[in-house]
Amino acid sequence: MTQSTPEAANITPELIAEHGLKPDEYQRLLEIMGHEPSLTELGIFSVMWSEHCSYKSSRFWLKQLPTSGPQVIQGPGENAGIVDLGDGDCAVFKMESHNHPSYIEPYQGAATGVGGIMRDVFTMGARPVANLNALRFGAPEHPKTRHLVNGVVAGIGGYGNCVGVPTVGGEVNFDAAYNNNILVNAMCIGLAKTDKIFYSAARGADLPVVYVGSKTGRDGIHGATMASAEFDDDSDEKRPTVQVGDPFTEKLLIEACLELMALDVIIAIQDMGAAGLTSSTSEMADKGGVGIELNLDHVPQREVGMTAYEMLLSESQERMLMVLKPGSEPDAEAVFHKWGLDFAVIGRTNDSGRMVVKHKGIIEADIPVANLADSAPLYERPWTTEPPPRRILAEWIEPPESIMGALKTIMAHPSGCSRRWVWEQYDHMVMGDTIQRPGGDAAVVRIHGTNKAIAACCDVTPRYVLADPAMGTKQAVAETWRNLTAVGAEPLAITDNLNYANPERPEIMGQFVQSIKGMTEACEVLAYPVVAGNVSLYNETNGVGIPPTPAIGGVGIIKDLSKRVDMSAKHAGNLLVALGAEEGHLGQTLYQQIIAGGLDGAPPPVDLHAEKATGDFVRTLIREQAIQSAHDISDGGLLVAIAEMALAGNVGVEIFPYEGTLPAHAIWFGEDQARYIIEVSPETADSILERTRQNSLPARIVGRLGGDKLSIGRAETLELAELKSAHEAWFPKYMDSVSD
Amino acid sequence: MKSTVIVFPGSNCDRDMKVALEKATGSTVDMAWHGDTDLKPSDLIVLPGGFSYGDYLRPGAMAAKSPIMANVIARAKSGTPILGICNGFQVLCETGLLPGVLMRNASLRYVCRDVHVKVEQPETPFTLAYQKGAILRIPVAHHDGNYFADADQLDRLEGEDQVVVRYCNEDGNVAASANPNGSQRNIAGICDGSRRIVGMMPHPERLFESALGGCDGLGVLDSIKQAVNTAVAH
Amino acid sequence: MKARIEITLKAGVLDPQGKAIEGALAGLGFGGVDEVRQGKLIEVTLSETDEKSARQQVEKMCDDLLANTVIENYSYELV
Amino acid sequence: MKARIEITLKAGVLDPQGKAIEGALAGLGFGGVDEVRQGKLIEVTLSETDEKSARQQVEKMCDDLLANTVIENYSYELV
Ligand SMILES: Nc1ncnc2c1ncn2[C@@H]1O[C@H](COP(=O)(O)OP(=O)(O)O)[C@@H](O)[C@H]1O
Ligand SMILES: [Mg+2]
Repeated sequence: MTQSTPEAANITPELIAEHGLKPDEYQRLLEIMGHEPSLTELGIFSVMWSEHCSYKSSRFWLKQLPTSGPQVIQGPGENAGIVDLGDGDCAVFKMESHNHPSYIEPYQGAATGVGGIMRDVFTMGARPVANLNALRFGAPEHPKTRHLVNGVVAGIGGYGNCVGVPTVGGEVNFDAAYNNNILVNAMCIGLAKTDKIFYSAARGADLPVVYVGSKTGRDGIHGATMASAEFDDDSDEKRPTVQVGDPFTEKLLIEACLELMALDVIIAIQDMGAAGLTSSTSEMADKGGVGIELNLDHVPQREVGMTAYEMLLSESQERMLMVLKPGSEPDAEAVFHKWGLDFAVIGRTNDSGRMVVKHKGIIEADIPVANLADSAPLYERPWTTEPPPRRILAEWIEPPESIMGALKTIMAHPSGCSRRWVWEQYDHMVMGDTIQRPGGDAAVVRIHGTNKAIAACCDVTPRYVLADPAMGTKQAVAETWRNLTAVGAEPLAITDNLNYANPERPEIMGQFVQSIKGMTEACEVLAYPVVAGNVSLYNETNGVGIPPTPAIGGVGIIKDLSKRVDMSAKHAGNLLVALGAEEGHLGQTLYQQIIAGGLDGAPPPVDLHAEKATGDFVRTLIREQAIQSAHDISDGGLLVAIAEMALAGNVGVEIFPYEGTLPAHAIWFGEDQARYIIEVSPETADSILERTRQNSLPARIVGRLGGDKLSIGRAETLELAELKSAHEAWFPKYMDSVSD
Repeated sequence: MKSTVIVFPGSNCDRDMKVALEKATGSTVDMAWHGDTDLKPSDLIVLPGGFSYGDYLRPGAMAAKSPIMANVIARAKSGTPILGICNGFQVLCETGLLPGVLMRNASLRYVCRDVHVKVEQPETPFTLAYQKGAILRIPVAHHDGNYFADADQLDRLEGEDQVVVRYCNEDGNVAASANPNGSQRNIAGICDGSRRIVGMMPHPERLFESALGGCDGLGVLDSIKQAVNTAVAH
Repeated sequence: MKARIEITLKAGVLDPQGKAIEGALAGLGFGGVDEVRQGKLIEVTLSETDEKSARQQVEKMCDDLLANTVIENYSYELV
Repeated sequence: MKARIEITLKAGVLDPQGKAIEGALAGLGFGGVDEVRQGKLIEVTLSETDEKSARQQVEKMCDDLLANTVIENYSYELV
């Protein structure tokens, strides 16, 4: 092949700025390259040094998170985190954002978010077995909200349902602060064998680099480059930067990859996510300490006349890159052809330490791999923080006219109503192992063919985090831990998805820093490390940013499925016991927001030691099969938690009047942390209460099951049927009123 | 006994069906690939749920034309019992083995939830373990389950007792409110004139153990066992 | 050669998508929309250059796969 | 008045349906099929009789609901 250099690109300051590189970053590039880059090289640096790929604002702080523990097989830094489940099984999981694309095109944005996170998981050799999603939308009244909810939910379902992986849980919030910046965070969990995990390090020279999956098109090549007309010949039609997902191909890709993995011919494998071919190639080379030479002539292409620049930056979906054992290409190709997928050898590894890209006989890029990764900019951005707001005393907050009236209002409100409309659009049962469907505290998915299961959930309460980022983030970690505990699981580890506004504003950076501190503390005390994560910054429009939203995905294990509970109240005559200290904290609660006129003050404080003691006690009772159901107390407080148990089990509750010294409404609606409700039979109640005393755990019998209504004394009653229709009504009614 | 599950690219309830069948019949199940041109002898064939070919074009359309289906159609004609669940039902309609077609749900939304169905035709190999009129709680999970046929065709189905299951309320009332997809006359499943070919939208294989939340689907599996044992004994 | 194939539902066949669009348009305040029907448009690029064989090919594709002739009609033009 | 609206994917946007149909046609032995793209055809019956207002109405319908203008183009004719 004759080799020549590409035409001089005329790298102007404008072009550099359009590629998102700051002048000093460009200087660093020049030092690494030793000469002016080609356009393709500029494009490569631009994507690799983007916030998204390089974590330049967050890396410094992320390093402080606790990431180890005896259960951890792989912490952050690979495609996904891995925890040990015993018996040679492990769980591979991660959560990732697809916020901006979902705002632009909700269906495809959300769908490709799901596809992307699944690829991160099966890249590592795991079969995806559960998807979850954490969604934040603007105010229901906002003109775009309904359209966005509709598209995002349909897109998540459309992708996951077709691939055949159950979507088993998640959360949904509405808040005007997300009007112009919705958040779509998708989580995937897969199962693998501990001796069959695949990594991305391409170790060894002269090995074939193989491209599989869909063809490359001009999808998602970024706006910066779109602005320059010279890259776009048919400029009469501005090319959409939106990617379209193809779940059918993803399903085939999963099956083909898992089939090939069983053949033991893969040395390294990496999905093509953000910055597609560029990041997958350079990451594989960097981690393996090798060089890679690519010949783009062999890349399967969907469109004619694609340039090297376009192919390297394309974000076409459903593609993977692999390094194979030499000689295994024909076997591998047979597998991919059986599944109807493209397969092409597009390069080889070498020991040059450089990423060299050829196209049509021209060397389009020649970059030292290590510098591309290690010399990426790293910022310790300035940050400021304010002292947390004062604690609101319950006495300052008006009681409601009626307790049951307030309960009904909260449970019928967009923030407190049932999310059934959402999860019924997700196939949550496919694969035949969903033990706890959506609607419980944590989803429970059996490990196929065994009597063990994983449990998973997603949580964060953005209003708490906005008021006090450290405490709010601590709370988010604790809430996932509690939700896992409430189904009888032993919490193992988390993935985070940190969504913030512009980090170049010191107060936003301060929120980020405080969140890291809160998360660190919670993970340490609970021995519940972070094994994977994702950061999404610049969620901001016209200077208005989102509230800090560190979504936490928790994963736990149930070693014996006969020893678990759900939250549905079971038998008339049984007693409900509330565990944990009652302080009547009303600041930043749903009660304050919905009934008392607006949010104010400090969020409920989290005592991690109390959290651990109470949770461990509940889990012990579940394992002893000593209780019939359990539910944690979260949004809406004690009364909402009781009502949820009653609705789930379709059994009424005679709730005992509160006789302590705090205002009653603070007891019913306070969102005190580290609390659970458990259902016990009358025969065992005394002994269980005795054990709470021995453990110095506050506990109180709050009601007796029976009948078909909720009541507190004579005056306060509410028919279950009435509450149920109020709780179920809002979502479908809202979505069906003037559809878009 | 031998049973076979056909796997199309995009099938995703194939494993669930295999597990359920193995549990029901106590023998291993063959998995036949869509591209195969020969099909081993089998006492019964199941077309599983999922999204064959992504449900692109029309659900079941491309699967109906895949190489293996020529064999399945031949077996059907020679009397082998065939069950199509969900996407499998759509495939059976597209091949013409069953009349009518499954259109997009009236809500235009995918629906995954437990529904109730009433068994109207217990004399098929897949429902004989149920009493006529039995009410089952069973999951559906589909985007295109809205059964359509013209009025004559529907009358013929009714007249020949080919409606196998119908959506109903918990108390057995066949009401519009119990219909998850807008299907004509609340039809959830039908059979052909020989009653050996059955298609239904609900997923019995998802509800055959209490760990999964119920056992009402077990009857379909018990029926299969009985039907096959009787057939083998003859 | 390119074939532009139009596939439409036969009269009398229920069209859930059309109906839903109709409802949505009314909800958005578009008055006077009497009926909406949704069909498919499929463009196939053929390497065939002879018009007659192209027609045969396209008709066979429609009959065999592209249209469900129990409920759908098709028409096409070559361009 | 009737509007016949055609909605097609913009050039360069992946068309998974078209791709799958292409594969299926090849599998059925149709050689020489180079590319398949799938679009929508929507027929709306309007009570509007004035052509100019009908055009305005149809364009607004397409922009607001019928087409996803991020990835789709539309065209229409009145009949
Ligand atoms: N987007 C969603 N997808 C699937 N399930 C969801 C979604 N949002 C909420 N859910 C389910 O609804 C139930 C209630 O959610 P939430 O109130 O957030 O629970 P918790 O208070 O226990 O954290 C949970 O089972 C959750 O998994
Ligand atoms: Mg909970």
